[in-house]
Amino acid sequence: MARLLNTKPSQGLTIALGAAPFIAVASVYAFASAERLLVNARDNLLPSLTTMLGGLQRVGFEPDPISGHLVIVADTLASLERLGLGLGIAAIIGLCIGIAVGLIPLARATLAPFIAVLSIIPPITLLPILFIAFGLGDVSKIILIVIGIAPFIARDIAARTQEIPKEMLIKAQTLYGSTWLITLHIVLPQIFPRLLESIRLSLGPAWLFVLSGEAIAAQSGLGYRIFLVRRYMAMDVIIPYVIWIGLLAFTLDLALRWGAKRLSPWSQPGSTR
Amino acid sequence: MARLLNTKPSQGLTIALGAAPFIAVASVYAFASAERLLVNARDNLLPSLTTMLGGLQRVGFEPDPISGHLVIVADTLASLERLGLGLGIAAIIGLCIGIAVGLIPLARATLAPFIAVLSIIPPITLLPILFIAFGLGDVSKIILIVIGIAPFIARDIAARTQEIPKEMLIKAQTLYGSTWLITLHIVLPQIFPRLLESIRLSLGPAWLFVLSGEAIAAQSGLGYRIFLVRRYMAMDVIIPYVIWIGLLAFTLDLALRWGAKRLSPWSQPGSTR
Amino acid sequence: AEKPTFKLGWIVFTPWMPWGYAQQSGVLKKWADKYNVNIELVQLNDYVESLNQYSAGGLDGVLGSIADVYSIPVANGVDTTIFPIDYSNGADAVILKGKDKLTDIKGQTVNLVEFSVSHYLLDRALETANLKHDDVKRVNTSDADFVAAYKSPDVSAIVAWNPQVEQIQSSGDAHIVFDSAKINGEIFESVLLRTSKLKENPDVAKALLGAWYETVGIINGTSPERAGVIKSLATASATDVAGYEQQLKSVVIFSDAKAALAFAERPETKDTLVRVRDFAHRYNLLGKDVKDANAIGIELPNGEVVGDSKNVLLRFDRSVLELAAAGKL
Amino acid sequence: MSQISVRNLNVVIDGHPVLSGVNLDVASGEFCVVTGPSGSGKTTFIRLLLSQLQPSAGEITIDGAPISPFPAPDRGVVFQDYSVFPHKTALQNVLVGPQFKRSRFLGRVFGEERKKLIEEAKQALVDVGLEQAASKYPSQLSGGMRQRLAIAQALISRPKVLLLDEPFGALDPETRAQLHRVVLRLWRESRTTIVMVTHDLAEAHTLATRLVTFGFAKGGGGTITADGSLESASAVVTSFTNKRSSSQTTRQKKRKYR
Amino acid sequence: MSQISVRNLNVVIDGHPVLSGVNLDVASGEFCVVTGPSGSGKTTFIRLLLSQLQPSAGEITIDGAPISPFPAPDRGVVFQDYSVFPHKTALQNVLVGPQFKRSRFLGRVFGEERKKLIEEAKQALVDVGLEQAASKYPSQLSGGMRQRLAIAQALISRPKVLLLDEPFGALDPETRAQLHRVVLRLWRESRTTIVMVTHDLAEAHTLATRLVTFGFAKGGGGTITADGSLESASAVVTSFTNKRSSSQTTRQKKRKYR
Ligand SMILES: Nc1ncnc2c1ncn2[C@@H]1O[C@H](COP(=O)(O)OP(=O)(O)OP(=O)(O)O)[C@@H](O)[C@H]1O
Ligand SMILES: Nc1ncnc2c1ncn2[C@@H]1O[C@H](COP(=O)(O)OP(=O)(O)OP(=O)(O)O)[C@@H](O)[C@H]1O
Ligand SMILES: [Mg+2]
Ligand SMILES: [Mg+2]
Repeated sequence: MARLLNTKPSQGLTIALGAAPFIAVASVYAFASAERLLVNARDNLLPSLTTMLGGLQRVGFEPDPISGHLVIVADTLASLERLGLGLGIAAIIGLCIGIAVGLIPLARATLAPFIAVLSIIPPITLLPILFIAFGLGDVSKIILIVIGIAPFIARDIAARTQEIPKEMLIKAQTLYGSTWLITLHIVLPQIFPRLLESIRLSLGPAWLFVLSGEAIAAQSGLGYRIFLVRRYMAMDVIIPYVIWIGLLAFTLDLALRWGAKRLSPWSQPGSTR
Repeated sequence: MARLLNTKPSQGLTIALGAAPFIAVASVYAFASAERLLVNARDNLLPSLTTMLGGLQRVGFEPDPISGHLVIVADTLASLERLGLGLGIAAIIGLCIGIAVGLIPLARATLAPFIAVLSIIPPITLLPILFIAFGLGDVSKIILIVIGIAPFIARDIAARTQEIPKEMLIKAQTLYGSTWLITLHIVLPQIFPRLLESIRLSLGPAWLFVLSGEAIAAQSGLGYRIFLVRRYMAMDVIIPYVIWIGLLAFTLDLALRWGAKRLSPWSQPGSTR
Repeated sequence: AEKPTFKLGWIVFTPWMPWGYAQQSGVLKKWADKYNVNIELVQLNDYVESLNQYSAGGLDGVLGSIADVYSIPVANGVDTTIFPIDYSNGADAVILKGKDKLTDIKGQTVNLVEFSVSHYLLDRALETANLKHDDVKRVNTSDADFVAAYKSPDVSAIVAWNPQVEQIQSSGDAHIVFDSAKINGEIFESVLLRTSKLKENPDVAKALLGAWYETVGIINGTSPERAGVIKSLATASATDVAGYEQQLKSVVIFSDAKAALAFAERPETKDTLVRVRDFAHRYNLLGKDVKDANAIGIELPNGEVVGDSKNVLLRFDRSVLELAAAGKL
Repeated sequence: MSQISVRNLNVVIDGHPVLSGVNLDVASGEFCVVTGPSGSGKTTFIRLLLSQLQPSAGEITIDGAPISPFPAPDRGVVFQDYSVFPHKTALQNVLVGPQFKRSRFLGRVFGEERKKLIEEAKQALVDVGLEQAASKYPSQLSGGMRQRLAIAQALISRPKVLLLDEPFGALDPETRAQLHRVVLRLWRESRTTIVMVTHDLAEAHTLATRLVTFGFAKGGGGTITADGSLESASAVVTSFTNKRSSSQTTRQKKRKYR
Repeated sequence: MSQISVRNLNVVIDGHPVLSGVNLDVASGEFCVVTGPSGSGKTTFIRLLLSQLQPSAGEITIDGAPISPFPAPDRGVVFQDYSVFPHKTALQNVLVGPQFKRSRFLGRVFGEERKKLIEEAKQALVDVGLEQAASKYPSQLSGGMRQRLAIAQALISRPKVLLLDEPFGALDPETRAQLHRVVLRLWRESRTTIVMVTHDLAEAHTLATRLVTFGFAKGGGGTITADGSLESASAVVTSFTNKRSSSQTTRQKKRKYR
């Protein structure tokens, strides 16, 4: 009469159980794919593993005849550059505004309502205005990410800044702290790990914005490729690309987690269970 | 020699400061619009207020000649229905999986890695498969929202469930608590307010998914309309629609906040400052 | 017996708007009942997705332009029968900003939907100007955003279709340097039906075409009810009556089956199909393993097959059109 | 009110011995106070008694039968924190055990039965002096009131054994004294066997009928180093008081800095 | 070491009187302990002295000059919690004041000057017995060590006045006693004027050269009800000890339930 609540799987079982859903999905896929290919061997919606490997081979290992680059490498670099710049700028803006809003009552009064509204409006709908203001190039795409992400980061950082105990700010002022010095030495270092956490949380939407921006006008990028090959429904390229995006996102996520931990050695007390 | 950190604006100033960015944006818009219209009176990128009122009049006050409905009302109802169903299903799935993962070690071992991966993959890229699997109707659009949101909610709920002190679960077991009774009476009521919070946080992405789904296949809905008139760059309809979406989102946000507070009278201690 | 149900996908596009009207006015239902079938009209908002859904089996029929018909469903191995319904006569255009000669396009970056009819039109334009296909750079651009894209300062050349072309033209500095009227009939649109479905139940085509010609009769005719129909089509395309009339001028919708049949049987149609096939082959749209442009067979109305006659995947159907032409539907 | 037997208990966690060779017999109805330096395994011992943890070796029996391998209603417990459910009022908190016991699916009884249970629960609240606070949430109670509630909640299910791990550790001296009176009265009335961990020697003196002191075994790990008279314990306790005080507060304060 | 004058202080918050007519003169170098029941405005009084709050009426002067309208280095402070910066090591915490004072833009000095400051800071750590913990983060220190650090951090900036609001409220008796010795020594050496709030009468007896007791004014709001001898205060304190203990712990515990 074991109780579910208390039943802990062994390490081996943990790995097996963790793998199970992936295997299940892969099996369902393989089954559905085989089914469809039986009916129409040229069907592209659920390509077989071989076909996907072929697609991956085409984009990942054969250089593009025109540019000489590997397609997937060029696409990844283009997308990561947009993502990186967009997230970077959004993070800086979000950090500055967030700290100002969290720390300075005047800034809070001025910006808090505006950011709240801004964070609600789906930025995709304003794309035409972005295009005309910033052109069709990478600038618009990066600004799309910034507009989409920065309000969220700013709100999160502002909330965290407000969580800093008042006592600490008072104490700092009794130790010759000016608003500037307090921001620099007391608030920033405590908030910084949270910024990484906040970026981590907005990775999902950021990818969405990168893909949406690239879908609308681009010459390279993971989103570009996906929407381009969608024209001939080349799921043998799309599915590896999606898995690849998942892997990239996962790696970024891990890196940010690790970074946040490294940046705040002081927040991990010795060895509590 | 006032210090910025300590300078609190009066109530009147707070309102004035809060309004300022909105007024600034409106002014910049009015100015840019007038500028563009001077150069080309037929320009429709930044329509004048009158033109927008005209657009709003067309979609909001003249019934559609064919259906007899007001366009904006029909669109709003269609989108809200998709949003509501999508969020509702995502919330239920997220809640169930989240509690299971948070509470039951076996469920955690099985599902945690899978959900982590699932939450990373941008669901938009899988739309063609969704459409084939679930048809071109509302089902696909709702499933898009569910796939996009449920993993996030599940992870959030799982994390909150794990935050419930072990002591509390032990105590419950010493009081005749089975896994089921503990879930029902100890975990659920404590987690429920967090569920609303979690839904609130995913409203932004949820709207994005609604709009994306409608952009590809629909006969009505706010996203459908925006993408339909985008071919003509009818910003006189798009801008009022965007503002309207913003208002709707804002209202939902407020309602969920209020709901979360109402649902947990026990979490608000008397009157601490 | 159970009535067979048949799903036809369509999108908002000038010459295709009558389908929506046929459904709303009950004309479609009338014809469907006559042939004892259910016809479900599914509106999509994204053209490529509508063809993808047809290819993947989510739809039994769809509307499409010939280059896309070849490069999407046919290339995916879906045996398709087509019934031409209209052709573009100026609705698709190559537009330059500030320049007015086609040869000025050399060296420019062109915004367009890659591998679509626009791409086909661009290649045809380059050929007529004796330019090479890679004398221009191409940027894939979403059709929903053509108008905004054109207004952005870094766009100087664009290939688009209506209603976007008209919107772009209103900017003043836009010059149409090439359009579909110059390649008469090469960009034609059809109703696509799965050949297998059609064989199962040929009545579906009869019902569809019956409803279509009845509706088109009003639009291409002069009857008093035309004004009302046009008004509702304009509203559904999110424009006004004048705008929609203007758009209609840039396309030719076949008023009856006779015209459609005549169009299909012109010798130029074969040339068009060969060009479309070569276009798809040039950009590898058939997939990496198709090395030969002739791998897929196209059966012309007269029974002649272009390409591999053992692998016919695209065909015209005379029989229903002939019935319709004879007024026997 | 039952007899506890602990035989040759050993606990090894991550290769480190935490408890070594613990043997103890607690007579039925005894008030057994456990004390000892920080890290000597007192909390681990309570966890074993609760079946929150399985021993690496050894056996625990209550009234001769081995205890069930997971927390069960025969062993009630009060921790220093989190012993009451924050989302339930005081009355609802006390009702948890009786309702769970009677309704295994809904966890809720109705009608006459409910009325009877509420009467009983109200009496339990009166017993700990909380009759006025029946409809208050824990967050509206003081720390002392909360611990009294936790005790009422545990006792209403009539456990054979009541386990207390530093139940009054977070309270100030006056509140403690008041709670000692309540606990002693309840213990005398119910005659439940009690095992309670504390660092406070005065508390031990006030409450214990039996004082067990944990210390460190030769091979590492905590074990029982003194047992029985209150006097023998006091020397040991005084000697480690100074040492433990700082680590003890570190643990309490860490929560805030997390 | 400076003289504090408080004249006719009144504080009204949200229409409710919180302090009414507080008058007090503290001589230079005095160790003034403030005590009184919960809600009598002791913390509010400290906030006023800090300029964290502006009085509705009345005036506070230090050495004859009105205090600046915001917290400033002439008035050091140690709170019960959050008085040290969690992201800085003990040494860095002590360095905050001196570095901020000398470098108004970077908040950091270099070279010889830095070496000198570090020497000074290390001495300050020695003074409070934290020389071993210089490179530890607050989360790695015990509660008592943390409060000693906070005191060193405040004193190194040589404030005219040191304000302490229940600085040892969260510590256990032994740690408290140890800190009393440290504080008394530092106070004797620096001769800073100290105003300290406490609920612990023994603490007040150990430390105070002056004992001020807050109570409630007729019209509502807290005010000074006794001043001067230690004996006069003790009666008052004992009378409210019982009452306050529960509300005091409620406040401490709330944090955990939030
Ligand atoms: N889950 C665990 N993982 C690793 N070590 C553990 C675990 N639980 C307990 N320990 C170790 O076992 C020893 C005993 O811990 P325990 O908490 O039982 O001591 P205690 O006597 O209750 O101390 P205190 O007086 O501080 O409460 C400690 O050294 C502790 O670090
Ligand atoms: N910001 C505020 N808003 C409203 N009321 C306040 C505020 N600050 C203090 N008060 C009220 O003023 C009174 C005095 O509070 P204060 O914290 O100064 O008391 P105290 O003597 O420090 O009490 P304790 O011993 O509990 O610390 C209380 O009734 C409190 O509710
Ligand atoms: Mg312990
Ligand atoms: Mg106070």
